Amino acid sequence: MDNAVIDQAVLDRHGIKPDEYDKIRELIGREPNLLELGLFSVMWSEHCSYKSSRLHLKTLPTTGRRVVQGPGENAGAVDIGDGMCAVFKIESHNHPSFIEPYQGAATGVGGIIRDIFTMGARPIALLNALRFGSLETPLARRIFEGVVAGVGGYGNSIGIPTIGGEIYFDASYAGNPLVNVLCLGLAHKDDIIKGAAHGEGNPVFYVGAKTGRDGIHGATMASAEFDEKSAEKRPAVQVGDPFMEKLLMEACLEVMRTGAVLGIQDMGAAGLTCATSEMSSRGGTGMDVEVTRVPQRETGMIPYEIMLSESQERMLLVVDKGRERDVQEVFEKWDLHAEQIGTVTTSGRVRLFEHGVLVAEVPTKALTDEGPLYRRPMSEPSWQREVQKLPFDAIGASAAPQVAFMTLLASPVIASKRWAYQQYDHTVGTNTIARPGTAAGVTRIKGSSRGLAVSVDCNGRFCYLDPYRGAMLAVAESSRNVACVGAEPIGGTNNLNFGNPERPEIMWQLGESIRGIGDACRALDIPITGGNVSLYNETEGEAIYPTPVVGVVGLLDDATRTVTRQFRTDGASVVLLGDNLGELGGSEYLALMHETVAGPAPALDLSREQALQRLVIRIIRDGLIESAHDCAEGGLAVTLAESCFDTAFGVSADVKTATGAPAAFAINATLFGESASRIVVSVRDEHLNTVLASAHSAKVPATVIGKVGGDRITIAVDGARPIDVVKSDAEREWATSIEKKMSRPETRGK
Amino acid sequence: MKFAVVVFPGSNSDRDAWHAASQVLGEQAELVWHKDTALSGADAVILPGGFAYGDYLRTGAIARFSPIMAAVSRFAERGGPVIGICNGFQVLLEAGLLPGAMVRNRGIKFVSRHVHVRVEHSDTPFTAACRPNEVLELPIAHGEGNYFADPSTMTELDANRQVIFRYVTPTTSRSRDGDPGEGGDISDAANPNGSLNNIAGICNRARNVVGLMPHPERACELALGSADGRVVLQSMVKTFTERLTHHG
Amino acid sequence: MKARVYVTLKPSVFDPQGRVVADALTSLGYGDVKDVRQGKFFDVELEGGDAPTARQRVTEMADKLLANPVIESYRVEIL
Amino acid sequence: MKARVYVTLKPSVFDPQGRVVADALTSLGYGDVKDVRQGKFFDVELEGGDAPTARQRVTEMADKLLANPVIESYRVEIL
Ligand SMILES: Nc1ncnc2c1ncn2[C@@H]1O[C@H](COP(=O)(O)OP(=O)(O)O)[C@@H](O)[C@H]1O
Ligand SMILES: [Mg+2]
Repeated sequence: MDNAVIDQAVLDRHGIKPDEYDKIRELIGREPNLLELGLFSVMWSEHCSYKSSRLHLKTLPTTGRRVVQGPGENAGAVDIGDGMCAVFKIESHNHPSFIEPYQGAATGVGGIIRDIFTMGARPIALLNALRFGSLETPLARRIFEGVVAGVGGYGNSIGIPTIGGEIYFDASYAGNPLVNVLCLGLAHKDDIIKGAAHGEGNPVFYVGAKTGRDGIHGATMASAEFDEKSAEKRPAVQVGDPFMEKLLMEACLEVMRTGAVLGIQDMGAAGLTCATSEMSSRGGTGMDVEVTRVPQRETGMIPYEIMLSESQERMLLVVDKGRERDVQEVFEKWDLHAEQIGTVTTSGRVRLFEHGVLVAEVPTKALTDEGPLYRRPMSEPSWQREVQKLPFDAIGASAAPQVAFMTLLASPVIASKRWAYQQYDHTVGTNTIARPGTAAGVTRIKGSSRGLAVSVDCNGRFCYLDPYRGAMLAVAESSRNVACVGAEPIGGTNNLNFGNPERPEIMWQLGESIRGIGDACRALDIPITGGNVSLYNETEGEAIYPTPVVGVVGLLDDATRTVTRQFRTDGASVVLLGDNLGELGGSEYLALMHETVAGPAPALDLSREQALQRLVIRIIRDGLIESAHDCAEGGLAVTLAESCFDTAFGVSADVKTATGAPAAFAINATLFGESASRIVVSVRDEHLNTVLASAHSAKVPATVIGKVGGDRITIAVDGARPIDVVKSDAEREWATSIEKKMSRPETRGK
Repeated sequence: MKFAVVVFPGSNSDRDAWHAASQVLGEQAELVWHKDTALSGADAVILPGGFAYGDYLRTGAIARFSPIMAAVSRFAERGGPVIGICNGFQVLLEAGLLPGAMVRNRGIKFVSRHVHVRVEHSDTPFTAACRPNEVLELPIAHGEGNYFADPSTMTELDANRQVIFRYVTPTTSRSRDGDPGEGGDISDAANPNGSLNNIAGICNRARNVVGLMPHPERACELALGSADGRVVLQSMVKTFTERLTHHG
Repeated sequence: MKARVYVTLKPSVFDPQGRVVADALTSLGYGDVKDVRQGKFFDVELEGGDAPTARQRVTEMADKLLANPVIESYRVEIL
Repeated sequence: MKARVYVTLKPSVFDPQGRVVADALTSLGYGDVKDVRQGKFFDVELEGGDAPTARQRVTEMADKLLANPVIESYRVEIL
């Protein structure tokens, strides 16, 4: 294949730009052969090289007193005391989930789990952030159905509890669903192991599933000479094997304890190519690999296919020479077979052999570090300022508050997500303190009093209206949710889901969002330890809402000192922490009742946000409050209702009219406005004064707005009673809305 | 007493059972690898939840061939108490240590939530500490918990009082605090998976082998939402200590 | 040698998957669907051997592993 | 009228179920098992109708619901 001509067509199919090709020739000092071109094409792809986003990602705050591992490894790690680390990362599997929802989501879960145990950490929790088109469309329902089943099918089988997540439905995701999965793991600080290849002559082992033609990018494979060889038999769809992953996870964690493993990495994106080059690059070494030694599932596979395959559930290990046996034994115990496919060298090159014949030779750094880096042009979209205006006079009459209230509760964006999370095992592991749907995910750490809280959040609508502030709001909300269970935010990760970065306005959204995440994380003191970027999420030039999903991990000193959104005591006072500003911009109310997505995103003052979060963490630790729930989609009214759901209580509240909207909309703005930095807590009488006093000294506005009790939800605004419903009626709307929609007939047809 | 918790390659609630027995109840507990052939002096055996061999075929179908299962059968034949939880129940069915079989859940979806089960008989080593008709709130997490047996087997199960747990409606009063917690009624709505006659758990004729789909070992601490499952493990301890006092 | 083992739920056993498919088909407008039953099959490829031995061995595999006699019945076919 | 729809994974789509069954059979002593692939089938019972219409309708159902064209292929048989 060396003599295969590399013409423009071949370059196009490999997605390599002319200047990139020149750089390749310069780096290796000659014309690459097709195999070498393949290596560059996957390692220099957007997904692996971050060529469009890297310059921006560099601006994120990645250090802090607790940070043990920042971006650059398979996952980030933060110190949580007692010599332990929380290891976590988020990954997307958006496009595969559109092609084949079940397998796409399942293999997405598999990939991020490997990233975590690759670090020497035992995965203890999963969360997911999902985006679909409107549930009124069969396509969205079909994808939603498949994705949820796939997420559950994989995680349940391995026995990692799914303890939280978030789901939005919006037309902008109709052709580009988002599946972002966060995995949290636990490791002893000293057990953390890196994905680096050290020590000349050390053997390189392959273990796990056999390599097939799965996931080899169709376009890069379409080259003429392959077509005859293996025409129809090249599906891009990867199929997950959770049982194999479970064996790999247990075996790898066990083999790492032998001390015979010097470096380990999973084969995810770009498979063997990425694992061999990244490991030797990190170790400042090189690697010789005999590709025919790679266990193969299909016949007639050529080196190109073997190196680019994205078959799932495969790991690469560098073993301390002389200790091969120790490693083999552990794998055999788990009915796995580790195959030596190569050795570590000092050549600084990845050299591939086929039956001893050198078929490719590339400097490792050329693949991993010298890739193209783009400062792509950015420009604010022409329509940006326009959509930030909220033309109250042009959106029709203000809706009847109670009708709006019931409609909002039934909106899939707000309604209970139990249809989804009841398909996820959240009790396995016996560490899950807060059940899904009641708070941020909270998991205790056995053998210590501590616990970890995790939340993933992003309101894409806000990011569409204002990517900078929207991203800050995402950080603030994720961190706020973690604070609402009493945990101190200690680290963050993020998954940047955007359209085509070659379009200046998309690149602008990306740049602004990263700037927003950076500023918010600096202000709230949350180091970013890793993340993922998913670009080109668009169909027919229609991009998704900019969706920078933010995951924040928080630490609880006492895992039992936590609260949920649920009221607990009859007659307790309901207190609103923060200001009710009545901002309707980008609200679910506007989208639902006025088919309008416009207006300024809610204001955010990060110092006030931090004061609020610190306050709520303190009063939860001091056992002063019964429940805490932040105000998000649907505003104060929905937050009050949700605080009653899954409890025996109703609520009666009376609030002042917010001034953020014109008189005609004042009441709905008061009830449904989505201002940031607000938390509704419930407090027993004996603690009320203490709570109000702490709020006062923390300079956090605190207003007693009502009492827990009764069997109705009654919300008055300056005496008038816009909302007065039987709680069980409201709860039924909220609880059953999604399953009602999902019980409709489905077809596979798009 | 000493619990043996069998570990199949795809077990995922093995550590949960171990934790409940050793850390919560303070008894001895040992993880026993499925390739082992002896139970090393265990007084009770727990087959834990999980997906023993991935269970793509039929849940528990492959696990029954594991070397340890021979030892488990012998232990059971000699009257030793064996409990199969979730996947463990499925393994016991496939191994023929309990009658019947599991079919996919009625709704074909995996179901993970808390349910209420009524203790039908307290004369097994796993319910000895329960009050008559006590109702327990326990988590379930399975895709194949839809219990089936042919009519003649069903008649036998009833005749021999072998149905030990049934899915029932929630009780008004939480089961553990004083009140017997009646009000837990059998209804289709209370049946999470379509099991015949709301069956959540059964025992063998000798009553020393019990299988159930819900996870008592995941409900032994209030911090986890329910401690109702603790009574199941406590029953084993109770039975064991009583045996000792009788024979000793 | 290649053999196929068909495994079906016994008629007396309720088939949740078949039911769900039947319901879906009906609500998709196929009112003439009276019933759907789902089954599975295994294509087993054997090293060498002749048809009779293959049949006998694969039947053994079905008895031992592939089918559960309590709820399923099976049929072996040599391809 | 009764029709059967056979659904199989496309040739080079990985089949974990088959893999695990093959491994199990091997460790049960069937060393001569080279490979196992698992498939499923649906027996669809239709109200009246003749063979040609049945085939055409059931093929439609397979396209719409029974098979996943991305990873599976199917074959319709009139019983
Ligand atoms: N949005 C982001 N913010 C911070 N770090 C990121 C982001 N996206 C990717 N990274 C970091 O870049 C490195 C490479 O990412 P990735 O290729 O996804 O790793 P892997 O191949 O293990 O999934 C990782 O350390 C990841 O944490
Ligand atoms: Mg990865």
